[in-house]
Amino acid sequence: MGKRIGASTRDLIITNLVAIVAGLVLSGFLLLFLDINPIQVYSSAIKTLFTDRYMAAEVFLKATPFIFTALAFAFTYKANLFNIGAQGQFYLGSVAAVSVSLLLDGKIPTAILLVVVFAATLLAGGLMGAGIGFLKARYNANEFLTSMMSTYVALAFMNYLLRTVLKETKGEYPQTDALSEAAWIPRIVPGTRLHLGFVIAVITAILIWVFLYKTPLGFRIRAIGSNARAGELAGINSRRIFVIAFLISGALAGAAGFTEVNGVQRMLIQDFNPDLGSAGIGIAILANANPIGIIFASILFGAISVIGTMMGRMPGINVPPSIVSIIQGSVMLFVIAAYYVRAMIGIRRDKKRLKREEA
Amino acid sequence: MREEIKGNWSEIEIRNVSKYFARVVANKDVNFTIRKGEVLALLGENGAGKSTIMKILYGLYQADEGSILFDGKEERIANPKDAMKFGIGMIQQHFSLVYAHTVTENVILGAMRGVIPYAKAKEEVESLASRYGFDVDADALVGDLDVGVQQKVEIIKALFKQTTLLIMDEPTAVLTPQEADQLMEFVRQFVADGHAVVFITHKMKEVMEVADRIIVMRDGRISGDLRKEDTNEAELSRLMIGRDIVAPAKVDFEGSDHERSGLVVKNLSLAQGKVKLLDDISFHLRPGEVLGIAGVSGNGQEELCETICGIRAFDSGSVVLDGVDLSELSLRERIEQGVGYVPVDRHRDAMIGSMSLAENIYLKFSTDGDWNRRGLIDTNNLRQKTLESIEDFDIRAPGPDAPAGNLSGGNQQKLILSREMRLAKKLLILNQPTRGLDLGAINNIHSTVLKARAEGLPVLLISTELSEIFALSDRIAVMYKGRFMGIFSPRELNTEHIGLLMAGIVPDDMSHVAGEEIRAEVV
Amino acid sequence: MNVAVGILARALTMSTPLLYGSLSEVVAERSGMMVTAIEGIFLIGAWGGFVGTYLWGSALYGILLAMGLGMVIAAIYAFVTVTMRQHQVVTGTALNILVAGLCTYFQRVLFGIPTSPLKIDRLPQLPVPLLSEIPVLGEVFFNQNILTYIMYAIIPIIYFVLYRTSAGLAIRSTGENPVASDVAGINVNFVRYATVLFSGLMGGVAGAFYSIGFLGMFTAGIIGGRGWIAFAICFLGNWHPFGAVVGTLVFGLAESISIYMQSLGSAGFLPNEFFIALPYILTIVLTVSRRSFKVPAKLGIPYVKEGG
Amino acid sequence: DKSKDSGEKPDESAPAGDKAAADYKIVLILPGPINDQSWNATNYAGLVACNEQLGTNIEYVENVKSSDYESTFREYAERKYDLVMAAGTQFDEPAAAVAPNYPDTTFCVVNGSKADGNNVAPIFPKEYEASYLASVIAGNVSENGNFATIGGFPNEPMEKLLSVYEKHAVEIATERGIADAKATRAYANSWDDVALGKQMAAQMIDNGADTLFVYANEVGLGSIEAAKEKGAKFIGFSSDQNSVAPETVVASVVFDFETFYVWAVDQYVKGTLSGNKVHEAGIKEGIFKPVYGPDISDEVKTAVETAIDDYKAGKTDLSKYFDE
Ligand SMILES: Nc1ncnc2c1ncn2[C@@H]1O[C@H](COP(=O)(O)OP(=O)(O)OP(=O)(O)O)[C@@H](O)[C@H]1O
Ligand SMILES: Nc1ncnc2c1ncn2[C@@H]1O[C@H](COP(=O)(O)OP(=O)(O)OP(=O)(O)O)[C@@H](O)[C@H]1O
Ligand SMILES: [Mg+2]
Ligand SMILES: [Mg+2]
Repeated sequence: MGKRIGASTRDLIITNLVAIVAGLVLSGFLLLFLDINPIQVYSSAIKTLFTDRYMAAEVFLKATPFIFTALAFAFTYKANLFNIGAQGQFYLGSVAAVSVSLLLDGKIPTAILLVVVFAATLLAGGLMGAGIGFLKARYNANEFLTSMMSTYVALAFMNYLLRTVLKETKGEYPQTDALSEAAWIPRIVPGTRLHLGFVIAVITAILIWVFLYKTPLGFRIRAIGSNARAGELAGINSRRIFVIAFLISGALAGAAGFTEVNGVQRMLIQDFNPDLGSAGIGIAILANANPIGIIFASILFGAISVIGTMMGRMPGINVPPSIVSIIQGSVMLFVIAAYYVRAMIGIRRDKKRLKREEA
Repeated sequence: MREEIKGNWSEIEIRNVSKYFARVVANKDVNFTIRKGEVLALLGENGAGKSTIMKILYGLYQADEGSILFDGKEERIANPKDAMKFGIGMIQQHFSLVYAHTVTENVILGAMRGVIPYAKAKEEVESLASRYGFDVDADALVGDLDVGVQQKVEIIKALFKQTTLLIMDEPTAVLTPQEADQLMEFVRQFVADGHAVVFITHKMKEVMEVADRIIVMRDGRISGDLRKEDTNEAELSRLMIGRDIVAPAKVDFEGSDHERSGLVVKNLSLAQGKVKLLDDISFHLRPGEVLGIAGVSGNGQEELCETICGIRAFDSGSVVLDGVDLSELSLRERIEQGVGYVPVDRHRDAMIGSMSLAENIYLKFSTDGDWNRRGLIDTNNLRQKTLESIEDFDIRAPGPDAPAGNLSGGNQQKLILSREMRLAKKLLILNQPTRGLDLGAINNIHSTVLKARAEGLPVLLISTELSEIFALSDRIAVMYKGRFMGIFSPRELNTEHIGLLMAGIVPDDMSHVAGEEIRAEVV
Repeated sequence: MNVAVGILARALTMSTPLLYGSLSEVVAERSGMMVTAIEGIFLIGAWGGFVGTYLWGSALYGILLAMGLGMVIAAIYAFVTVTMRQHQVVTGTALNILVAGLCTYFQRVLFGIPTSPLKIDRLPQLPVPLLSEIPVLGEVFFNQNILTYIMYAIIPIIYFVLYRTSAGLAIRSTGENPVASDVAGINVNFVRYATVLFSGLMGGVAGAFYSIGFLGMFTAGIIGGRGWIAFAICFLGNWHPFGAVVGTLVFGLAESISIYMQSLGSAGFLPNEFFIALPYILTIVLTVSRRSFKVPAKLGIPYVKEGG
Repeated sequence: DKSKDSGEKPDESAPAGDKAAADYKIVLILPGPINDQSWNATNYAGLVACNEQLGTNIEYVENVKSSDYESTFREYAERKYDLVMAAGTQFDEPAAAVAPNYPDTTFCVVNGSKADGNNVAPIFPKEYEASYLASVIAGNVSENGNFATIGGFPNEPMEKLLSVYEKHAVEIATERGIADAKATRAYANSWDDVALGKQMAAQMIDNGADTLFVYANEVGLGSIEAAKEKGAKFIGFSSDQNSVAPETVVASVVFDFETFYVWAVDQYVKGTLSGNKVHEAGIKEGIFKPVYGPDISDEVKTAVETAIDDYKAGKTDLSKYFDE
């Protein structure tokens, strides 16, 4: 038995590595169409990643919101629900972050302010999530659709606020005033942009793991997710689980608003981080929806995005930015395929053993 | 348009076929012959590999080794389409019907090409049905039909494709004895027309009744290939099981001297639209007593269990357990009160295959303070309790952390029973607890039921297996269309009586018995 | 009057690609396959339509290329979800990201960095003689381009195939109970590949409608979530071709009215953003208020034939 | 002029003017892909013009996301770039945040309007001057005096330029004797939804407009299609849109970003692109150029010429057209 677990962990690592490399190779191959030498750009970008502290820190900076949106998707996924509206919940979280920060900064100490802002983002995202969960619980509304549509509504709502009450005092552009330094999340590595939000994200991921696997409520969420009817017959109220799971999921996505607004952007502007939601889905899948795995998968996606950025800045080469989507999409696709390959390897191994025993 | 069929072979030989699933050898070196004009019975315990070998013949699975020969000529059957070309039809163990479609649509599925002449197809379906005396409405939605009728739809489906070899995988499992007799009649008639039938079952009686030849399987291998005239039930049983089984002994119920009053159900009714799912049911189940409920499945047994457990609400009547009115309690509160329930479909209703044994035990205790510590699951304690269950119930499993889905059906059932026994302080409800299990597991579960009874627990036992009902029950009720046909002492009943009652007919010689018994029950 | 006719005509025009998309989604979902790559298929269709027309000078080539590329994406999707039995939502997400990158990337590979848009001739408006003279209706229904007219034909054809032929029965049964199909000698994977590829073909045309039929150019934001709208309409239309038609028209109309309100500028009494969000709010409301959905029983569930 | 500027504000970052143009490390930061066929492509063309005409070696980085504005500025400043340009007002804040730490680098936001710092030197095309020229054409070519405008998103420069256009066009139409001349404005709330641009414009034409003016990047491309289909007139803006639909786009007012960029970078090389100041360019600097289609009469062309001359001579005050 122990041996088999060893083998399957090895399969997991090897197949996923192969998948990631395959994604990079495929994307690199496309660079040849623009007469760009993929080996050269990859190696120089990766080298910078290991030598330039600022760029290395950027990887973790990028990973921070990914961790939150990936957790958001993974959390409902555990309850066999689909929250594909993390983008919208993130927007509402951002609106909450910027509003509360602007309202309170300078009035209360930074530490308290940040706690309040963090709570506000959890609440904003969480309420939106809970609304989707409620529609599912009460009206059996397909959460896949409602969460998808809700993102567009949240976006319109954010744009409305940016154009009206949240508009900068200068009144020129649909964006808010910049937050004062008192509302910034402290940086943790001097000379880089990396801020405490990353640590918060990692801790959150660990807490979510503990919650899912070690607490009764987490257990009930997984139970409903694995076999809703059996869970219900065991006395678990699945409707309540829908609402709770979506509430937490939404809160997690909202938290990304906190790290992005108070940690990175320090203001809210239109068309802000438009790909966090879909990247979160990819990362969650890459990590098999495991909260701890999400930390690493997010760092990988952070690295892909930083590598893409660096490749786009190489003087005289300027790899087109679309390469980032291509790398992300193909890595995701290969990782998905790796699930199948692993299952096949497992079956084949079992069968071989069986035939050997039989003979 | 219809497909051409070339079903004029006279024998099929299955030669040295082996089939490996990832962790199971389903078939190993299987050899036998199927002949036209013969009923071949395939007998074996659960997991013996009966379905698998026939699915290989039907093209649903591919054999890892071996070959299939038609009149000595090897042929490849890559999919059911190939099988159909040879006139092979198969009725699956679990029906393969589309519930949302009509009978006609189900019958013609895969049998016609191009634009479908619905009116003509319907006529054909009706004429086939009447030829074999089946009462089936061609326009009905299959999902609305009784299982017995669904069975007939499956047969018509096969006949429509001009089947010359009909494989029936445990066809009687859901039928009343009378319906089963009708089916046997059909089988004889069909074979008399020069066709062949393979009849899969684990019921010895049916084998002796209908088979010409019997193949016995055990652990994926052939353990016997016999003519019916040359064998008997004892020999078959030995070939099938390979070891001796001692049935648990049972003492007669002597009334209870417990202070608790048990379960009192009065005038319980539940309707869905115009259909009465439960029709004025009353009984009193005393502590330490087993009340067996016989009947064809789908006659309200599941609804009865579920209303008592709180999974569904009922329309009128009352359910009182030890003086507590259950209708005021939620499902969860009833579990906390000590109502244990083993539902009929364990995969759907009772366990979570992807979770571990321990988590499956915990499933019904997640709100119980004794199982949690400081807001977290008390894992040490849970592990301990799971090990106890494994020990006490003889669950064959790698350990408490193995996924429950990897256990065999019997062991899964023992796991569930161990959990329900743990929580059943006041009442245990069992809905077909041994369905599809092999004799070893059945025996184990029967012992557990009798132990619960001895400990003074009231036990409501639902089963379609009459032998089980008779072996365990202190009293027997027969359910038909949501109604109790009466509550009887096992001594008052014989199989023929019960068969008629299950079909909704009160036998002339016992109508007064039934009436008295019911009246006596209403407290 | 003129304004109303315009609103209706535009609603119908904008409904055309949505209907191609939602009808194809109906067919695929009836076989159990949600084509969640639809957004990407639309996009690559728009791109292929543009490229084919631009490079080879004829809209016909554009449409053919759009169909071909749509089917390529659909084939990848089917391979991963049917053969590899992986999750449909997740696979679609990956493909949509990938396609977005690929279209932008190859647009640059092929056309470099033009400052003003590369234009192609739009499909002409083809007023149907006589019919287009009918007041209001004529202008709305019979002064459209060829893709819209083809759509008129496709609606009854899809209905007929789905409900009157053996192929349709096989598709519907496969979505309800693949085991029944399998046992009846129908190749479940074949059916699912076929419907997904059909979806790719139709989705490709839908995408091409935006570039060739409507705008005469390609930009990266050309689809902007409209694939998802088609996807949603399939749900709202209860997985029925006629339901999809009604759903599409309702949606097209909502969008058209929303644009009308926005076009009034400051005259609108509600904020612009409300009208922008209106179609999405409407979808949510419909999802909630719709009492009984007839979801194909095995929608989104891979068919495992032999298991381990 | 040069000495006067630097005399007033001693400016360390302003280059001494002794290096060759090719030796300056200059980068242009773009918020979108350079092949977007609109804003980014236009700016990119300015870069190419500088490299060709001034001999500079300007690099670029494209598609920079808002969360990376600041880090991108910082990165190039760290790498000791002399001039960091960025295309779009949205770069104002991040430039202001980064600039104080890197006094040796000059930050130049194109379309920027925030100039706090010795090394912050935004350049700003007075777009409302361009829309003023457009309004001269529109006011004269409209038949019914019903003008429609569409903006990408509402913001102050956008509102200003649309106001100037609308009010002046209506004014001319009224002078021409169209009593009920009017203008309607809508916002697409998008820069890139082409299909939306087309639908919206079609709706506005149905509502009665006969002359369209759209400033919303790709959205405008869709609007041209609508005008073409419905036979309305379209005044092209920012780029030469006449070629897109020669019959429909009767004229364009082109932002000559090549001239604009060369003008700005040349100032930098000469040492006159000083900080603490918004370097505005407009009609006077010759960065707005009318391009006429075949249907524009000579009278209209003359009217535009007169408007340009009057403006240069300081005879025109556009602030009266601004909304308060
Ligand atoms: N698709 C499958 N994947 C993996 N294992 C399977 C599969 N189908 C059957 N098995 C296993 O193969 C063995 C033989 O199964 P089979 O269904 O043929 O038994 P059976 O004799 O029909 O039993 P029953 O009486 O329960 O129907 C069992 O151990 C079963 O678990
Ligand atoms: N169709 C299938 N696909 C995958 N695994 C299967 C399948 N059928 C059975 N198995 C697996 O085979 C193993 C043995 O179960 P098996 O079917 O032999 O139990 P059983 O005693 O026949 O009970 P049941 O009453 O459920 O048929 C389990 O791990 C089960 O999950
Ligand atoms: Mg079995
Ligand atoms: Mg079987």
